[in-house]
This record gives sequence, C-alpha cells and structure tokens, in this order.
Amino acid sequence: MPLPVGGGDAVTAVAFPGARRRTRGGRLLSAVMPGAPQLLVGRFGAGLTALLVWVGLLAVLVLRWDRVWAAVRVSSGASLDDRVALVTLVAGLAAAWVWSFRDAGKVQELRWVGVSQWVLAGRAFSRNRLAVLGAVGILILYLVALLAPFLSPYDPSALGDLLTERLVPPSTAHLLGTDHFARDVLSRVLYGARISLSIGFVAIGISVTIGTLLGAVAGFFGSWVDTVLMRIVDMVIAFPQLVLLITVIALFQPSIFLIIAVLGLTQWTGTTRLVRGEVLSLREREFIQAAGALGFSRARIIFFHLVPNVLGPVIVAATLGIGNTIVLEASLSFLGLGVQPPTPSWGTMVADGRSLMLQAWWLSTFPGLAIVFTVLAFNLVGDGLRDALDPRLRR
Amino acid sequence: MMTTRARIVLGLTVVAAACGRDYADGGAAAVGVETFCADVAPHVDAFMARMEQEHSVTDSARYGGTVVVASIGDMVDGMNHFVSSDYTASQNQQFVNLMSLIRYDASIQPQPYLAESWEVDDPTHPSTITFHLRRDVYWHDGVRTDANDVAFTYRVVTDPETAYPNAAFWDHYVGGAEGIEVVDSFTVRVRLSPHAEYLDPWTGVSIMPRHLLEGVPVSQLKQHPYGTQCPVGNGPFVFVEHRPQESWTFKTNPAFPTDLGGRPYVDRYVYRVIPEQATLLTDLLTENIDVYLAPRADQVPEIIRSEDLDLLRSVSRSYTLVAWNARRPQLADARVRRAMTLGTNRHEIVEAQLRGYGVVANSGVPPFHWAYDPTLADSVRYDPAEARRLLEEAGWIDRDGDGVRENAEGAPLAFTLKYNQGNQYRQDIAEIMQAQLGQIGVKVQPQVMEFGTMIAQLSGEERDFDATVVGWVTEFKLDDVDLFHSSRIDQPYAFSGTRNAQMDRLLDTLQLVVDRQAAIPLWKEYQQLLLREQPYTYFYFPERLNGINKRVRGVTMDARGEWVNIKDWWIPRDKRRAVQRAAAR
Amino acid sequence: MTRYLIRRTVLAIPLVLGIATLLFFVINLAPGDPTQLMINPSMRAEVVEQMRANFGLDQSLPVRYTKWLTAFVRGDLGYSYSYNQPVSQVIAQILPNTLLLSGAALVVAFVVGVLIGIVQAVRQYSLLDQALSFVALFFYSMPSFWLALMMILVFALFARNVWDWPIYFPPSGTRSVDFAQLGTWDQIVDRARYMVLPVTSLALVLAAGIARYTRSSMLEVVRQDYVRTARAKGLRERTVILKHALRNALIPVITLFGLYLPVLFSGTVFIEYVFGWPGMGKTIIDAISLRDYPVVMGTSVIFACMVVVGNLIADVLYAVVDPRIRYE
Amino acid sequence: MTAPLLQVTDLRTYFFTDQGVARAVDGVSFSVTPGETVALVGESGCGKTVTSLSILGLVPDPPGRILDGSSIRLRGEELVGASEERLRRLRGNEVAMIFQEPMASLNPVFTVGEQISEPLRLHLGMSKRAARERAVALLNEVGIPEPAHRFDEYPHQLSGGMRQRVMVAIAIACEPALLIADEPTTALDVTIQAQILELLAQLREHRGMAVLLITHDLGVVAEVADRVVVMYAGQVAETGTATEVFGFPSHPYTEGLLASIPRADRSGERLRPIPGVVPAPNDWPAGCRFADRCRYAWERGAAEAPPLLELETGRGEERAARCWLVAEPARRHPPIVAETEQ
Repeated sequence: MPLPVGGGDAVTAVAFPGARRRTRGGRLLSAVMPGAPQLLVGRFGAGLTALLVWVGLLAVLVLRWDRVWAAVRVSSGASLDDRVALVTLVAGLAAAWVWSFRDAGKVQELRWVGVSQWVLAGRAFSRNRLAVLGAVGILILYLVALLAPFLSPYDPSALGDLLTERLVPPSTAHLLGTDHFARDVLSRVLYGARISLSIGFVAIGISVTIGTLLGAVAGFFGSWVDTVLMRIVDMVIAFPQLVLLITVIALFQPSIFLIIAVLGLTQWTGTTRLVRGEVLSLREREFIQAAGALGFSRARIIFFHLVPNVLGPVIVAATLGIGNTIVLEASLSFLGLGVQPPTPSWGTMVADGRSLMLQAWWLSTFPGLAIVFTVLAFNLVGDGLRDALDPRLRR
Repeated sequence: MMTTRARIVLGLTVVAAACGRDYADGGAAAVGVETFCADVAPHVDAFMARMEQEHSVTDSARYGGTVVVASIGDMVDGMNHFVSSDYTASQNQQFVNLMSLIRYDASIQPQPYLAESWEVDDPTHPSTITFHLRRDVYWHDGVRTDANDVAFTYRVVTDPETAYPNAAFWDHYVGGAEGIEVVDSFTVRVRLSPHAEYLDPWTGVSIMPRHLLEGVPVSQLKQHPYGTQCPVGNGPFVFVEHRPQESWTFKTNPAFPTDLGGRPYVDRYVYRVIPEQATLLTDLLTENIDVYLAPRADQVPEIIRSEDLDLLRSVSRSYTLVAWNARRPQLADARVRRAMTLGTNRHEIVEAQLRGYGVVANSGVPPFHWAYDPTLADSVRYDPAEARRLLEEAGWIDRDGDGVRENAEGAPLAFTLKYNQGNQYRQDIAEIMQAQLGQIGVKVQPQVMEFGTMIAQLSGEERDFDATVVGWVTEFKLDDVDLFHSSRIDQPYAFSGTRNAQMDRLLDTLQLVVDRQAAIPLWKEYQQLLLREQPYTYFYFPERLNGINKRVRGVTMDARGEWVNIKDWWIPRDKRRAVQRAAAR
Repeated sequence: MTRYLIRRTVLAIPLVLGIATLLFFVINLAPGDPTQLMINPSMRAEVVEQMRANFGLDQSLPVRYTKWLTAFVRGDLGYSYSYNQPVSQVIAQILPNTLLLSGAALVVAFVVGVLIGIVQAVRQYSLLDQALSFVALFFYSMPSFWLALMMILVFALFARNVWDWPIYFPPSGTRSVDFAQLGTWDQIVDRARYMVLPVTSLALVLAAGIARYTRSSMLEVVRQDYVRTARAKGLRERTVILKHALRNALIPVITLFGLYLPVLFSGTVFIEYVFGWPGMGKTIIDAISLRDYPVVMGTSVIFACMVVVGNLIADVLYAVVDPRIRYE
Repeated sequence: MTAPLLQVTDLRTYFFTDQGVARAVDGVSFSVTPGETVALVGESGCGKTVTSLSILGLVPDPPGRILDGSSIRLRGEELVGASEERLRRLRGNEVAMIFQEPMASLNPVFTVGEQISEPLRLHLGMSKRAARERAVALLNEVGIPEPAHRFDEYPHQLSGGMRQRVMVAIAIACEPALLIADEPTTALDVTIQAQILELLAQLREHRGMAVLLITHDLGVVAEVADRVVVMYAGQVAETGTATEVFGFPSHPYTEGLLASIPRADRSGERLRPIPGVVPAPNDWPAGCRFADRCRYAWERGAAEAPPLLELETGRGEERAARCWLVAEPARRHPPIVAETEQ
C-alpha cells in the first residue's frame, strides 16, 4: 500500500516499542499448555487465542470422542463433512501447539525500527481491542463451522417427532429449542455457520477478484478503457440489484451456488471504484513510472506493482464485504430468495422463524444473533484493519 | 329446491321514489376515460350527501365506527368484476361494493339478492331463467340498477374478447346478446342448456353499471379507471379511496335497500395491505387492525391467548395436494401413486402443520359440500407396510441395497418434487414427503421454484416436472373436467395427465345432472375412483382461520367467505376509535 | 456548473436507456408471463390467449421492445397488467411514499451518523469511542428486516401491551384509518407517529456506516495543520471541531450520499415489507413475481434515474462544501 | 536587561504512549524579551515544535502532557496549568503562531478573509464589517496586492508565498506581543523565503513584537535572530547571542550544524553532515544525548549527562552549553578548521 513518509515531528505518531522480556522456560510451559507463556508476558490476545483453541479443541476431542473416532475409522462411511472436521481438529491442535512452542522460544525483537508497514499495521491492529475480539470471533466461527459434525448434538436435517417435539422451547435436551419440524435449532445454527461463512467468503472472493482486476485495468490504462469500464460500473450500480437477483433466480433453479454467484457478480463495483482510484494516484508515483521506464510489460506492472500496493484497502473492503454479504443473503431469504431449505442457512432460519417470533422466539432469535455477531466480528476486523492500514489513523 | 321462489314485491321505498339521476349530456358512454373519475365523483358525493340526510341514523348504539380488515395482499383487480380473478377482490365485489343477482345462504342454497325472485321454465330441464330485479337498488351515483345493467354485464362476461377469467361458468349458457333478453326494466330472461348447478354462475357474477362502462371496448376494460380508482357500485358500501399496496376505504351506503337490512352498521370499512405476517399479528394484538385474515396456524395460540381477540374458524374451499405427472414412467402406475399416498402420514401433517385446523382430503370435494362422501373420510390412512407391498407388486424392489427401489430395468424410483418459493406449507410438505417416502424406498428430491417459472413448467407443453405441491380453490359448483378429463389432456391444467374412461364418463355426466339428489351417488363413485386412480395425493382442506378483535360484533365467516355479512358487523359505541381517541384527550 | 450538470444529465440518458434495454430483455428471459400466473381451471386457453392479446404479449420480443422504447421516449410508461392503471399513475401514487421514507431516513441517518462520528473522533480510542463503534456496528450488522421486526415488537407490541408505556408506535401503515377526520395538526402528528419506526429502522443501519466514515474522515482532518491553526487562533474547541474540522471532514462523507442511494432503495424494500409501507421496492418485487413487465420497467427506470440524480446531487453538494472543486 | 516577555523554565513535555514515554521536551529553559527575535534551532525531532506548541498549550493531550515543575510565564503569568479558557484567550491574541506549511495551514474551505476575520471578531469583538476592513488592511500590510479582492478568495487560489503572507496576516491580526514562527519559510522558494523573512523583520520593527523563530535553517537564523537557542534531543544544547553562537560554537552539535551548511565565506570547503540521526524520544541515551554522534565523545559523555554549563565569554553575554567540553576544553581536538581542507 502507499505509505506516507513520516513528516515533520513524527514523535507523536510513530511507535518504537522497547525490548520485551525474554520468555524464560516458555517452551516447557508451552508444551503443556500452549498460550500460557504468552499470557505470562502479558500478550493476552495471542495467549488467550492459543489457549482457547487448544483447550476448546481438546474438549471436543474428549467429549465427542465417539464422533471423532467414527470419523477416523475408514470403514465407518464417514462423510466428507466428518473428514473435514477431523482434519480441522487435528490441524487446529497442532497449530496451537507448534505456534506457542516456537513463539515461546523466540527472543523478542528488540526494536521495531525499520520494520515493514505490514508489521506496523499488525501491531496497530493488535492494540485495537475490539478488532482483536472480532478476529478471535472469526477464528472461533470458522472452527465451529468446520467442526460442526462433532459439535452439533443432532442431525440438523433429521425430522423429529412432529407431534411431540415440535417447537419445544430451549431445554437441556435441545439447548436452543426445536423448530416446526422438531429439528434441533442448535445443530442447525452450527451447520448454518458453514453456509453463511462460505457464502460470504466465496461471493466476496469473486467480487473482489473481478473488482480488483477491472479497477486496476481501468485505472492503469485510463482513456477510453477507463471510460467504458466506468460507464459499465455506473450501469451496474444504477441497475436495481434485486430485480436482477429475482430474475436470475426465476430463470434458474435457486441453489446455493446460484446465490453465491449472483451475490459475487453484483457486488464488485465498489472494489472497482476503490482500486481504480488508488491506481490512478499510484500511476503517477515514482516507482510505477520507474517500472514503466525499465520496460516492464503492462501486465507485469499491473500485477506485480500496482495490485500489491492497493491490497490494503481491498482487504479492508473485502472483510467488510463478507459481513455485508451475509446480511444480504439473510435479507434475500426474507423475500424467499435466499438459500433454499432444507439447507440450514442462518438467513433462511431467521426468515422462516419470523412469523413465529411471538410463539417461538428461539427460532429466529438464535440464528439472528449468530448473523449479528458474525457480521459484527467481520466489521470489527475490517474497521480495525482500516485503522491499522491507514497510518494517518494510527495511534 | 333451486326452483322458482316467488317473492312478494314490496312497494317502492321512499329512497327509490326520491332518486334518479341523469348525466346532463344524457349519454353514459359519453363519459371519457381520462376524465372518468372527475366526472363521476361529484355525482356520487351529491347522491350520498342527499341519502345521508334522508336516512340519518338516530340510534347510534350499533351504527358508527370503522372496521379495519387486513391481509397480506392488495386487491389488485379492484372492483371491476369483468377482469377479476382474485379471491379477495371477488369477495369485496360480491359483498361490499357490488351485488350479485342471487347469493348462497349458509347451507349453500341460492337466495334472492339483487334479484328478488326468479322462475325456471322447467325445473328438471331448465332452458330459460327469468329474474325479477329489485327496484330499490341504486348505483352510488344515483342511477337505478335495472335489467339493462344485468344484460350488459351478461354480454360482457360472455364476450370472448373480454377475457373474463371465469368464462367457463357460462359454458352451458347461450352467450352474447341472444342469450339474454330484457323483458322489462326489472326483468331479464337468460337462455341456457340444462346442466348441473345452473344457478351457480349468478351467485358469482357481480352486476356492473352499464351507464358508466357501456361503450368502452371490452378488451380495454381492464385498464379502465373504474376498477381501481373510482368504482361506482350498488352494494352496501361506497368506494372512498384506494391507495395501491396500502388500503381500500369504503363508507356506508345509506341508500342500501331496507329490505336487505338497510345501511351497514359500520360507517367505514377499511381493507389494509400488510405484506408481513409477523407484523399483521402485531397489528392485531395492538388493535391497529380489527381482523387479520388467514393467519398461520402457528400464530393461532397467540390469538387465542389474547383476551381481546377471537379466533373465527370456517371451512374452506381450498385444498393442498401433490400432483403426480403420470406421463413419467415411474409415476404412470396407479399403484405407485397410491403407495405414495399411503406412505405419507397426512394426518400427522395436519396435526403438526395446521395444528389440527384442517381435515385430510381424499378428493377435491370439500367436507361441507353436499356432494362430499363422509364414508370415505378415513379410508386411506398412513400405512407404510401396504405402501411397500403395492410398490413390490408394481415391480419396484430395492435390488442393489442402496435403500432406493428399482424396477426390472434398474431405473430407481426417484422423482423431484417441485414447490414454489415463499410458501412455507408447501415447503414443509415437500420436506416431510422426502423423509417419509424415503423410509419406503422412494427417493424424493424437493426442489424450490420461483412461482412464475414453476407454473410455466407445470402448464407448458413439456410438462417439465415429476411431481409438484400445489393448491386449488374449488367453486361451489364442483367441476374437475379441466383437471382430469382426457379431452383436456393438452390443456394447461391437466397436470397429472391421467386417462381413464370411467373418469371421463363420470365427469361428463356430472356436468349435466340437474338434480342434486341424483348427483350424490355419482359424486360418491367419482370420489372412490379418485382414491383408486390417485392422480393427486390430496393432502388437506385447511380451515380458514381469522383473528378478530372482540369489539367487532356480529361477524359471520363461513364457506361463502369472510365478507359475507360485513354489513351486519357492528362495534359498540365505547369501543370505536374516534370515541376512544376523544376520551383519551 | 450549470453546463456541467446539463452535460452530466445528457450523459445519463444513454445510461438509463442502456439499463432499460438490458432490463427489458433480462426480465423477459424469465419463464412465464402474466396470464400464466392466473391459474384458474375456469380460465380457458382461449381466454388466456385473448388476455395475452389484450396485453400485447402475443407479439415478438423485438416488436414489443420497439413499442416499449418508442412509447418510453415519448414519456409513456405503458399500462400495468396487475394494477390495471397506467404505470405512471402507479408510480405517482407510490413514489412519494418511498421518497418520504428514504428522504427522512437519509436526513436522520446523516445527522445522527455525523454526530456520532464526531464524538468518536474527538474521543478516539476512549471507552466512549469503542462503545459507540460497537453499538453502531451492532445495528449495522443486523439484517434490516430483523431489526425492523424487533422494533415492532419492542416499540409497538411490548410497549403497548406489556409495559404499558405512554408512548408506543403503530406497527404498520402510513396513517391512521380515521386520518381524513383529523385536524391538520393531528394529521401531522399522526403521520409522524407512523414514520417513527420505519424511518428509525432504515436510518440506524445507514447511520452506523456514516458514523464510521465520519469518524475516520474526522480523525484525518483533526490532524491537519489548519485545525492546529484554528486552535492557535484561540478558537473555542467546539468552533474548531464543528466549523473548521467538520466542514472538511464532510467532503468524503458526501460521497456516501451518492453511494448510499442504491443501498437505501434496496433497503427500503425490506422496511416496506415489514411495515406495510406502500413503496417502490415492494412494487418492483411484486411486479417481477407477477410478471408485470411495464411496472418492472417503469419502476426500475425511475430507480436508475434516482440513483443518477442522487449522484448529481452529491456532485453539487461536493462543490458547495469544497470550494476547490469546480465543474466545467 | 528588561523583564522577559516569555520565560520558559525547565519545560518538560512528555508523550505517554503504549511504546513507552517519549520525552520530547525534557527540561528546556529560555526566555524572550519584548521586541527580541530568538531562534530555536535544531534538526527534526529535537523538540522544537513541541516546545512551541507547549507555549500555546496545544500539545495533544492525550498522549502529550506538560509535567509538573515546568513553567512557562508570559509577562510573569504562569501558563502551565492555566485554564483552557485563559490559554484560549491568549492564543492568537497575545501569542500568535505561523506554521511551516502555508498550504496545509490554511483551511481550504473558508475564504482567506474569513480566516483573517475570525481572530479579530473573536478576540477584539469586531463586527463583521469592521473585521473585514481590518482584514483588508492587514492583507495590504503583509503585501498582498488587491487585498479587497483577495479577501473573498480561497487558499487554493493563492500562490505559496501569498498563503504564507495570509498566515502572517492572521497571526498579527490581534497585534500579539509574541509571534511564534515555526519554520515559516521551509516550504517556500528561496526568493519568497527572503520576502517573508523581510516581512517578519519589518513587522517586528513596526510593532515591536517579539518573535520566536523555529528553524533548522541556520542561514535564516544568522540573518534575523538576536539570540539563538540550539536544541538537541529535547534539551537545550547551547544558547547565546547569534553572533556568539555562530562565531564560537561551543557545543559539538552546533559545530556540526554549522559545518553542514554551505557558507559563502567558506567556499570550497566540503560540507560535513553530522553522522547518524537524532535518537528516538522514548529512547534517549542515558549519558550525553549527543554522545553517539559526537566526534569528541569520550567515556564521560556515555556515563554522565552533562548539565547546561555557563560559559564565560568575557564579552558580557549570557552563554551556556550542555557539553562536558565546557568543563574539559582540552578535549576539543582537533580544531574544526584544521580538518576542513585536505
């Protein structure tokens, strides 16, 4: 990203952390309890995260041993979901342990003078408590999503006894109650995490890729290319998105892939404008002109020089975009256009449960809260990243 | 029983004597489309002001107040009966703004309404009906309703160019000008060929004002401002205002014939559109509306729990079903289709989904109907064992042990079950069928479709579907010819595409049997045949549930509809909004 | 400036026409047509054919497109199949509702959002800043329909029936049923009462976004030398922030005005649904499912025009706030 | 000697951040008498600007704070700990300031006139009309042609030099007793620089106002300053009259600064920049803060922080330097001059 040169008396703005205490005996401790040595030296964010992941995953392993074992046995006919969960479990445990062990043994950098902007940004980010909270939240969400088969107490799509187990309020048997099909809401919320997170992630992946490419091309080539692309952007922006969505869904069978594709293909305009703006200003900067003078090909300049430098704002936009997309999917569900049942997406669950808000508040409240906190986490991280990546806003 | 019933013709009331109106230019057709509303409104206002004076209400114990009825959809077709195909709009035409010649009573017997009496030339073989109209019914602009209005209405609805949605009603009538004869100002005679329930169309067709609409090309009627911007009816309520997607407001018609009960009790009736059911319930609970039409069964406990609210239950004419596309090889065998019905626990679905507010259906004949055969009610119950036996008998056996049955060629017994977006009930049925039929070795793939797309696929030539969850609303005059008669197999509504000679014969005969008693055994045979053939798996007739605030008194809702006695609804004085608002000051 | 606006407007014409054309073919791609949706076995195929003819749907797509386009260029949006009225009339009845709702929400959102943003920036990294960030993001993270339903439950249902608050709001509608019988002042109060919940629901989400932008814009501005100059002049802190800093901080926030319009309009769809507020969003959605092509076209074109006009307004505001910007 | 207009004593302005305490100004003392021009000299990061902001009470808090025990007296009135309201009344009125970036220091969205009128109306309670007249006169005074016309223009419509003149006009609007000019000419062309300095000199002469000139440009200092305060690493390194300090630099840092600028009288010499950079303010060395970069450095510097040592000049002027060389002059070897030419 474009970095300003610290101007004037930069004393107030630039950080020069002093030496950290060396962690003594850290390795030993970390081997038993990853995260603990970091906690001891006051690195609560990193320490707690590692500890949480370690303890949490161990708990899953112990408490849900039967499921885990079933996933391990080749002959058990475990599904792909189960295998993914198993890999996540093992990898998560390993990652927490290895990271903590290596980190604890490291002598901390004495000075951060001259470190890259990314490291500075990372430090700025890690000082933003809300943002760190969001990041930990996202980590937990992804773990929950991937481990859903081990965590969920019931099969999310298995119908219970329709006459006796329907719309049961939260209880010990069903922590978050049951829905109108007597399905366990907790299990559905857990599995729903995968759907909602994938929708957000993949759709934004698509839109950011398109947006960055088009924006870079428009900004770099300028003239008529820019004009044409920007007119297209104007058109897409002024085109009522919902009309397109409904028509596309009418045209094809509504499926999760269709939803993802449509959401991805309609949201790239923001990124395009953003990237174009950045590229327009970068284009005039010395290093790009130097690259041009050195005779690099245009593609090379775009991909190796321009794009990496606009990555910061794009990452911010993408993080915020994931949140927005999850909300958008929920909103589409309200119109009956979201992910279709029986797939348990949070949006569909909230939308389906809304008419029973008074009779069975748990139906829409829990998936609703899941959406709010997930989106909140992404937004906190996005906001934190923006503050962190923008040197002007750093502390 | 549906034969002529003479009625004593009452003398003209004061109202009738006092009014009458001409347009200055004398010609109704001269009213231009562009200025139509502006031209009509002053006449309505003037006439109503005069009537209000002449029929001022002194006793305000029952008269007064505003009743608010709300539902999720707008009456987009408005009060123009010629283009109306929507249930709510038709109801409001029949019972609120317009009048039909005759109406049904609670036991579905025709009763006089705009027509005070009628005669049939031959009760067992009717070829003409003579209607005698009331002489005290006025259009809201002061013009008297007479035989010419009836003749005009008849000519328009039987004119193919109108594209009258219920044109099929008149199949056995002689259409156009030859079919109807204006005997005198208050007598019309129509010609028909004898057929079953021949009076039924007259309960459904609302008479429209000739003096306002004659001369408008019939193909242009749909776009005429009459329907949605300034309808001028002759019914108990006078149109006041229509805000698209928001509300219809009607006020009491003081000139409504005393004989028919006179002016309605409530001063104003507002129909509100609130597209969200959760909001509707809140509106009802906070007394923002008085009647919530058709809440979800799951919302009913909240209505029952509230001290201020009542739940009105009535039988309905709509039913939910799964239509099997018998053109598909795996669904061609009636035994397979019957196995599907046997393998689905419909009673449980009624209990769970409708909370018991409904009855399991075995045919399209509603349980309240005289043609209904109660002995068949429980003849098909959930019986997975029998279902498995039938499937095996039909050659569908799980040959490869994957849990899904195959036929001798190895084709699996699998189909997709389409349902439209945004209908929770149908979605639920699809999912439950998937689960329950899965247990008897049938693979069901539920598939949601956008409504328009699905309809296009169901009725298109390709019939691009295996099975679908849909619903029908029957008329009081039952007629399944379009659904099951083999002559209609290429018509849009022949979803199942079954051919059965006995079915054809029964459907043909039933259309023409005039006497209900003679028809009953035939209907029984027909219902038994449906049980055997299973072109559809009939699910249930849900009850119509309506949440209503207790302050609205005297409400009757039954199979005929929700608005059937709206003119008799009343609100005690201290419960009226304006009174409460004034008291709050 | 005037010339610039004229030029921009002229440039917008092909844009709107382009959208309209695209739209025409896109919605006609969707299977089904308005007559097919009236599924009623009493309705014969001949009747349906006649209806199609009455609607002009029996013609080929290019013919219909040409007809639509020539009529459109003359300002005729055609007849709605479902409303049985000219489309222009439908829009004339419905557009004011949407403008009222979104206009009020926009004003509320900008006032509240900017205020919150200022407070956050002035107290950067304080507990207040973080709390406001969190609360703003919390609302921002809610699906708007859900927020709207919650508002109804709390401020209409529970406030009235459970907690017996002196003030509660009607769950839906735009006015009381006895509106016409009220005095002028009561009418104003009545309409305001009906607007509170939908406007708040819509504005909360927007305000959160605006607050975030204002905050970062403000943070950047308060570090500028001219703010120090203002302080060095001995100006009161309030003057420094609200006059010198805010005016500059608003410049990027104004961009949001243009950017938020499409968001706002699609946001109104959900709010309109939940609060039974008759507006454009719901009209478009209904029209698509009813295959009411003229209404879809008409409302969408209006929508596109509003976005274009909104961006123009943003440009004008830009020039008003920032004297450095000159349009030629 | 007259009573000082401004007396700064043991000023300590620290910044408390997550990375530790940045002692940006660490015990600075100096004074300015009425009508005098004092130059505050040093490299970037030495604490010059923080010193001037401290005088105006504009140090951003948090993270910055003036420590107890510091004293800034204006005409004998203590400003440290004074109420914000009192400080506000002084700012722009008694003490005014010009900043280094005329481009950035003017608010882009207000007219030049409005920005000049602001302090007039605020401090002098002038009406809009009166303020306008006065502002036009001020514009005229700072040498802006067509002042009445310029009044309604925006900063972006002016050239860099003009903008700085406008800044000067804003600063002198209320006839302050003390004008703090923070690098007023750094961002300008050489010719404009000269004009602005000339303008400041004139104003000072006409109005008898004291100027605290903050700069790293010793050339400027030599031209206009009466006295010089050289700052290094948040402390005063050396003070004295301009002639003294330039003629006989006694702190190696001052020596270094002088050696690193081109001088007309020593053409042909090679410029020698001071090696290294100013250390970070949260990481000052324990002993002499200049020790790392000092060409004379010996053990004492690393171990012991030198106090500000009075110098006997024999010329009757106040003179001091924070260097052990004052105590051990023999260590000053080899003399600067000897090494300059090869």
